[in-house]
Amino acid sequence: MGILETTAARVLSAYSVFLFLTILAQAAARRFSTNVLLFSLQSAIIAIQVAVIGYHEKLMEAYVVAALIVLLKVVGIPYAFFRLIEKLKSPREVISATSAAESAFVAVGMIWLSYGAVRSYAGGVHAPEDGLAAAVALILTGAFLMISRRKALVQMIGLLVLENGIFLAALTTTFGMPLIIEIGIFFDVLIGLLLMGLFVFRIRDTFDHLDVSKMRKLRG
Amino acid sequence: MTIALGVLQVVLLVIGAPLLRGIVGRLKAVLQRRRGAPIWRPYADIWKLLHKEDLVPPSASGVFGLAPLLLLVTSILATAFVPLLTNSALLGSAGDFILMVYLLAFGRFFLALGGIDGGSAFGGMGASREALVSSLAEAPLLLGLVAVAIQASSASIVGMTQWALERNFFNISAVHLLAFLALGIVALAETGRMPVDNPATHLELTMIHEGMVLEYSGPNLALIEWASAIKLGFMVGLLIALFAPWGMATTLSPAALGLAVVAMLAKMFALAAALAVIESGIAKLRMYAVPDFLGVAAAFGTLAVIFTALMKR
Amino acid sequence: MILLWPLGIAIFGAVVLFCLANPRTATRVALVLGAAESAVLGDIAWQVYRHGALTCGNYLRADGLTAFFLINLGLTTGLVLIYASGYMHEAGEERFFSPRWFYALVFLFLFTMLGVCLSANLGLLWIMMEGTTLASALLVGFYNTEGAVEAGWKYLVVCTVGIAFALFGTIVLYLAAVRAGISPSAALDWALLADAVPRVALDPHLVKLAFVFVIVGYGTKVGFVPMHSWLPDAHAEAPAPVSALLSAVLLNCALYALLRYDNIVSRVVGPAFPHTLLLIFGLLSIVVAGLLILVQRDLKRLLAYSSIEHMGIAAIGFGLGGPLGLYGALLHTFNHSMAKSLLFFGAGNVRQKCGTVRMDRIRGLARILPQTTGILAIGGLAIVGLPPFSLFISEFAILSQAFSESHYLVSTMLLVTLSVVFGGFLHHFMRMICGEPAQTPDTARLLPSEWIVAGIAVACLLLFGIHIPHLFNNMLQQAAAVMR
Amino acid sequence: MGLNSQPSLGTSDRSLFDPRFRKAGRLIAGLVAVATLGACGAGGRSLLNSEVRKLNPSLLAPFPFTFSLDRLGFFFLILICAVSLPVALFSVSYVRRHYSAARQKWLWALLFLFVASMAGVVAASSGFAFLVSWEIMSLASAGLILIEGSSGDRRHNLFIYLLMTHAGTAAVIAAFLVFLPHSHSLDFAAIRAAGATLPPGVRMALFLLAFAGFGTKAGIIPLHLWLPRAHPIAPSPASALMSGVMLKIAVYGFVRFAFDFLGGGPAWFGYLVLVAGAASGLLGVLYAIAEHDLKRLLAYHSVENIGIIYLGLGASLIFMAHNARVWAALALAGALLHTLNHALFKSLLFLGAGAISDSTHTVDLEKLGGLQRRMPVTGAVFLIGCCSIIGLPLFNGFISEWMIFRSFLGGSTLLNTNAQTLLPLMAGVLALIGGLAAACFVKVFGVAFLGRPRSQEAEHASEAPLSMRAGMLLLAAACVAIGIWPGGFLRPIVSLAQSLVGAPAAPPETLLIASVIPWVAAAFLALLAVVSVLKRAKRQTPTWACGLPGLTSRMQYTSTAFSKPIRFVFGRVYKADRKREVLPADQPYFPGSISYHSVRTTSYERLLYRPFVEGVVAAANQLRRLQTGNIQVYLLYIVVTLVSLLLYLRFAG
Repeated sequence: MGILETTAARVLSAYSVFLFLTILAQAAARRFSTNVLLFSLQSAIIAIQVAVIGYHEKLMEAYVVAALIVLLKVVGIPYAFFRLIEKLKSPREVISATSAAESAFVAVGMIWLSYGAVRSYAGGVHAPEDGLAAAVALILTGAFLMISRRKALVQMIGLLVLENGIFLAALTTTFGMPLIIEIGIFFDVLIGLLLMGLFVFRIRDTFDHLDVSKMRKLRG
Repeated sequence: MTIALGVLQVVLLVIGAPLLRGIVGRLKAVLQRRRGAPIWRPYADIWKLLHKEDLVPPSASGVFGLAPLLLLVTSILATAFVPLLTNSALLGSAGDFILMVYLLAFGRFFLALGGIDGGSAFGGMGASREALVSSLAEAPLLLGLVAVAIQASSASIVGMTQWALERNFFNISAVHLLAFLALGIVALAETGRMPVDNPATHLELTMIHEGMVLEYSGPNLALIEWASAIKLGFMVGLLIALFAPWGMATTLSPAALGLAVVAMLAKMFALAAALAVIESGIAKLRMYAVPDFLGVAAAFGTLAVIFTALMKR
Repeated sequence: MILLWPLGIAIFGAVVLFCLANPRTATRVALVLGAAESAVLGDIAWQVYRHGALTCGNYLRADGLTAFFLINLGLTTGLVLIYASGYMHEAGEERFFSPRWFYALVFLFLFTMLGVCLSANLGLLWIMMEGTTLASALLVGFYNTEGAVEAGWKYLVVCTVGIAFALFGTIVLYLAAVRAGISPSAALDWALLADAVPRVALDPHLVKLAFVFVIVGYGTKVGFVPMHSWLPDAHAEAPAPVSALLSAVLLNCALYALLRYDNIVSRVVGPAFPHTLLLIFGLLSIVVAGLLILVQRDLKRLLAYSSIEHMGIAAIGFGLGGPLGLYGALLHTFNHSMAKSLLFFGAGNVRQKCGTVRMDRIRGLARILPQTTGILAIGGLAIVGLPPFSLFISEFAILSQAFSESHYLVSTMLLVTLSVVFGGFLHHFMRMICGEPAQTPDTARLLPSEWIVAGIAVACLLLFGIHIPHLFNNMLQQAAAVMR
Repeated sequence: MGLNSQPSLGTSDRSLFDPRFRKAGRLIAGLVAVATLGACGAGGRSLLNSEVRKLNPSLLAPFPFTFSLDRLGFFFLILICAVSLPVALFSVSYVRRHYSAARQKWLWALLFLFVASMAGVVAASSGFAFLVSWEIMSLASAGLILIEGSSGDRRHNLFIYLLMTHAGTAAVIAAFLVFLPHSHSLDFAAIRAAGATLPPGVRMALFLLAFAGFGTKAGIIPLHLWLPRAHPIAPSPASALMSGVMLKIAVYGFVRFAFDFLGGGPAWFGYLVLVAGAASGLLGVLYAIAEHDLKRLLAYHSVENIGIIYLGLGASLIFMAHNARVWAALALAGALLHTLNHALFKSLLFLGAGAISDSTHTVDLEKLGGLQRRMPVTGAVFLIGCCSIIGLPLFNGFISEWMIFRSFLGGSTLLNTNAQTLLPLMAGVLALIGGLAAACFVKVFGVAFLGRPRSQEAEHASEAPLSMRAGMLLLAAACVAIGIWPGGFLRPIVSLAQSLVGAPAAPPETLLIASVIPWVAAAFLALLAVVSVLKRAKRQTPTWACGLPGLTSRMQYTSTAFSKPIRFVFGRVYKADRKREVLPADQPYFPGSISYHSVRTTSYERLLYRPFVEGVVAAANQLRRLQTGNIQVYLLYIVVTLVSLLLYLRFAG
C-alpha cells in the first residue's frame, strides 16, 4: 500500500531528471542509432510516468495510453528506424551544424530557459513544476534538433521529441486529454512518420543523399 | 455722335498711319545726314503695289491669300480700342485690353502661316523667328497693361485713359513708369523695329518680318505694309492714350477738338522722333539677344504689377 | 445525422476510387461522388440557414460560419474535380502517380478538410488539420520530380512542426478550461466553451498563451508570413488541381480553425489581443508577399504568393472586425477561392501546353493559347481587385472598415500593397501574354470541362461583383454574426 | 432622362458581339446619337432648373450603387455627349478602314463601354458607384490602347499608364474613405454634409489626396508621365476621347471634391493648385513645341490646357478663401468653360490627326506638308482647332482664357498682398503660355498643312471620307459657335459656378464679353468683306529661290528647325541627351560617317520615378534572399516567431 504510493510519488518527482539527461545526451549524440535509442528510452520514461499517474489518479484510460506509448514509441518506431537505416545504408553519423559540446550547452541553456518559461507563464498552474519544465525543454530540444541537424532522419527524431514534449505537457498539466483525442493524435503521429519514411526513400532515390540542407532548388 | 467720332478716329488712324511711317523714315534720314524720301512715300508704295498683279507660289494654299486680309482687318479692329482725340473709342469702353492684344495675335498668327505657305526656306525662317519674338513679347505687353489696369481699376483702355486724364504728369506713379518701359520695348518688338528687327534689311541673317513676307507681292504686300503701318500707329496711339493723354478733348466743342488734334499730332511726332533716334542710335541685336531684351521688358512688367500691390498700402 | 454524410461520402469515395483500376471509370465515379458531395454540402448550408446550427453527437457541429466555409469548399471542390477530369488524362499508370491514386488522395484530403470544418471538438479539429497535411503531402509530391519531392518534404515537416505548436496551444486552452471547472468532455468543444465563457472565468494568461501557440501553429497552415515558407514550394510543384485545392480550400480551412479560437479567446480576454495579432500577421503577409510578387519568375509561385497576400487581407479584415470588416473578410475568402482556382487552372493549361511555367520563357501567350489567355486575363483582373469583379467589393469593404475605424497605418499599407501587387501582376502578365510567341501558335481550344469550370468561376466573380444575391448575403450575415 | 445615355450605350455595346452586326458602325453610331442627344436635352433642361434626378439600378450590398445627376454632373454629361457623338461619327468610317472585322467589334464595344463608364462617373451619386465607373473607365481606355497593338514599346507605355492610373485611383479611394469616420456613408449627400464640419487636419489630408489622385488622371506635372505616352498610342478616336473627355472627368472629380464636398479651404489650397497649374501649363507647352510626333505634341498640349484649367480653379479657390465669391464664380466659370472648350477643340485636333494618319499613314510632322491643298476640309477644321486652342478671339478658347484673365485682374481687389501680387502675375504666365502655344501651332499647321509635301505619302494624300469630315465639322462648328456667341453658353455655366461657390450675383464681366464679342465678330466680317475688294487676280509663279534653280521641299524649315529658337531660349527645360557617333571610332578626325540624334526624355522619369521603383524592387530582392531554400532556416523562422511572441506576451501582454 504505502510502498507503491511512495515510489509513485518518487517517480513523479524524479522522472524529470532522467528526461533532462536524455535531452542532454540526445543533443550531444553523434551517432544516429544512439539518438533513436535515447528516444525510445525517453518514451519509456514517459510511459512509466503515464502508468504511474494512472495508478495515482485511478484512471483506466491512462493504462491504455501507456500501453500505446510502449507499443509505438518505445518499440515500434525505434525498430522501424533501425530497419530504415538498414535499407537506406546511409552513413550513420549525424551531420550537425553545431559540435557535440556546443549542442550540449545549447541543451543546457534550453533547460534553463524552460524553467524560466514555466515560472513566468504557467505560474498559476499547480502542476509539478519541473515536469512542465521538462516538457518545454523537450519541445525546445526537438525544435533545436530539427533546426541544427541536416539528416532527414534526425529531423524526424526531432519531431518525435517535440511531440513527446507536447504530450508530456498535456500529461503533467491535465493528466491527459480525453482518450479518443489521445488515440487520434497517436494515429496522426504514426501516419506522419510513415509518410516521412516514404519521403526519405524518395529523397534518397531522387537526390542520392539524405542531407536536407542540400535540397535548395526551390527558393525565392 | 460718339459712334461717329469713334469711326472717325479709326479712319484717321488707318489713313494716317503710313504718314507716320514716312515721317519716321524721313527723320531717320535726317539724323543720318541723308536727304531721304518724302514723307508721303508709303502712300505711293501702297498705291503702286495695289495695282500690281498678285503673284502666288505654286505650293500656296488659300491661307496664303487669306493671311494679309486677316492681318489688316485685325489691325484695324485693334485701332478701334484706342482713344485719340476724345476719351472714347468704338470698342474702347466695352472691349478690354485682353481682347485687343489677342486681336493683334490673331493677325500675327496668320501672317506667320502665310510666310510658311510660300514653301521657301525664308518664309519658315521668318515665321519661326516671328513666333519666338511674338510669343515672348506677349507676356510683357499684357503685364504692363495689367499693371496700368489695376492702377486705373478698369480693364478698358478708355477707363485707363480717364484715370490718367484725372491726374497730371507729376502724380503718375512708378507703376506707370515701369509699365511704360515694358510697353515701349514691346512696341519696338511688335512693330518690327530696331533693335529687334530691321524693317529696311533683307539680309537673311537678320530679317524676321521681311523674311515672312518675302513671297508676297502686289496687293497682298500692299495690305501687309499698310497693316504694319497701322500697327505702328496703333502702338504710338496706345502709348499716348495710356501714359500721356493730356490735351484730349473732354467736351465736343470745336476748340477742344482742335486743341486735341494739335496735341495728338505733337505727341505722335515726338514719339516718332524718339523712334527715329532709337533706330539710328542702336544697332540691331543678335537674334538670340532678343529674348533677353524682351525678358527685361517682362521684368519691368512684373515689377510694375508688384508695385501695384505694394502701393496699395 | 446529415453531418455524417459528407464525411461518409468522402471516405467512401477514397476507398472506392482506390480500388478502381481503370482511370476512365475512376474519373466518372469521382465526378459523380463530387456532385453528390457538393449537393450534400449545399443541403447542410441550407438547413443551417433555415434552422440554425446542426449538431451530430459530441464531435460534429455546423453553424453559420461552418456553413459558409462549406459552401466555399463544396463549390471549389466541384470545380477542381471537373477540371481534373480533363487534366489527369495524361497521368501515368505507375504506383502513386495514377489517376486512382490521385482521386483517392483527393477524396482523403477532402475528408480531412471536411473534418476540420465540421468537427465540434478542438482536439478532433487538430487531428483533422494534421490529417490534411498528411493527405495532401503525397499530392504535393505527386509528380515525384526533384522539385516535387523537395516541396513535399518541406511541406510535411514545416506543417507538422507548426501543427505541433497548435496542439500545444490546444492543450493549454484545454488546461485553462479544465482548471476553470469545465468538464473535460466539454472543455474542447468550441461551442460549449464559447457559451461557458461568460459564466466561468478562464485564466486569461493561459488563454493568451494558448492563442499565441495556436496562431503560430495554424498560421503556418494559413501561410502567414513568416511561417509561409512551405506554401510557394508546395503550390508551385503540385499538379494544378491540387494547387487549386491547397490555395482555395486548405488555406480557408486553416483560417476557419483560427477563427474558432479567435472567437473563444476574444470572448475571454477581449477582442483587442487576438485581433492585434491577426492584424500584425496580416500586414506582414500582405507587405512581404506583395513585394515578393514583383520578383517572381515562376507563374505558380507568383500565384502562391498572391494567395499569401490575400490570406493576409482576409486576416486584416477579421482583425479589424466590425460589420464591414467581417463581411468583407468572409466574402474575400470566397472570392479569392474562385479567382485563384481559375488562375491555377489557367496555369495548369499553360504548363501542359508550353511545358513550363517559367514566365520569362513564355511569350505571346495570346497567340499560342488564346482561350487560356482569356482565363488568365480575367483571373488576373479579378485577383488584383478591379471592378466589376467581386474582389473589389470585399477589399473595398475591408478598406472602408479600416478607414472608418481610422486605422490609418493598416489602410495605407493595404492601399499601397494593392497598387504594388497590381503593378507586379500587370508586369508579369503583360510580358507573358503579349509579344511574339517562341513556339508554334497552336489554336488549342479549351475542353468542355474547362469551359464549364471557367464559366462557373467567372460567373461567380462577376455576379458577386455586380450584385450579391439576397440568400448569399444573408448567409454571409449569419456567418459574420457568429464571429461577434 | 439624362441617364438613358448609359443603359442604351450598354445595350448597344453588348449587341456588338452578335455576328450579325459585323458592319454595325452606322447603326450603333445612330443609337449613340439618339442616346446622347436625349441626354443633352435632358441635361440642358435641368442645368437651368437645378433639380436632381436619381437612379438606383442595384443595391450592391453592402454599398449603395446609386446614380443621380445634379447640375455639375449634367454639365459634364453634356460635355461627354457633345464630344462622343462626333467622335462616334468619325469612327464609323475610320474604324472600318483601319481594323479587321473582329477588332472592329471589340473596338466599338470598348469605345462605348468607355463612354458609358465616363457617363457613369459623372452621374454617380455615391462614392462606390463613382469608383467602380472610374476603374472601368481606366480599364476600357487601356483596352482601346491594347487593340491598336502590343509591341514592346507600346507595352511599356501602357504599363506605365495603367500603373500610374491605379496609383492615382488608390489615392482617390483613400480620399473617399477618409470621409467615412465623419460621414458614416459614401453617399454624396452625407459626404457633403460632413464636409462642412471636418477637422482641419482631415480636410488637408483629403484635399491633398484628391489633388494627387485626380491630378494623376488629369496629367498635372509631374504626375503627367503617363499622358504623353498613353494618348499617342491609342486609336485616334480613342485618343480624342481620352484627351478630350477622360482628363475632364478627372477635373470633374477634383471640382466635386474641392468645391462641392470641401467647399474650398485655406488659401494655400488655392496657391498649390495655382502653382501646379502654372507649372503644367508652361512646361506642357514647352515640351509640346519640342515634339514632332503630332499626337505626342497634342498630348503635351493637353497637359498645358489642364494647367490653364487648374489656374482657373486655383484662382477660384483663393477667392473663396478670401470670401470674394463673385470673383470666385468668374474664375470657376472660366475653368469650367475652358474644360468644355478644351474637350471640343482637343478632340477635334486629335480627330484631325487621325484623318492625317488615315491618308498619309504617319503623324510625324517631318514627313508631312502641303496637306491643305490635298485635304482642304480637314485642313480648314484643323485650322479652326488651332485658332481655338491658342485662344484667338472669335474662337471658343479665347472666351474661357479671357474669363480666367479677368479673374486674375480681380486678384488686385483682395486685401492680401500675396493674392494682390501673385494673381495678376499669373496673367503674365497665362500670356506666355498663350504666346508659346501660338508659336507651337504655327509650327503644327504650317509644317503639316502648308508649304510643300515632305514625303511621298504626303504628296499623295487625299481628303478624308464623309463621316470623318462630318464628325470634325460638328466639333469645329461648336468651337466657332461658342467663340462668336458666348452668351448662350455662358449663362448656365455661370449659374452653375455661382451655385458651386455660393456667389450672390453673376460676375458682370461675363455679361460684358457676351455683349461685346458678337459685335466684334460682325465688324470683323464686315471689314473682311470691305478689304477683300482690294484683291486682284492671281498668277502662279515659282517660289523665289535666290535665283537658283531647283527649290526642293527639303529646303523648307522642318518642325525641328522651326522650334529650334524656342528650344534654344528655354534650353534649361529640356535636358536633351544627345548621341553623336563618329564611325570609324578610331579616327575621329577623318570620320567615315557621323550620326547624331538627340533624345529628349523628360527628366521626371529619371529623377522622380526610377529611384522609387528601383528602391521597391531592391527591397523585394532582399526579401527574396530571406526565402533560402533551406528547410532548417524555415523552421528557425517559425521558432523565432513563436519565441518573440512569447516574449511579447511576457513583457507587454
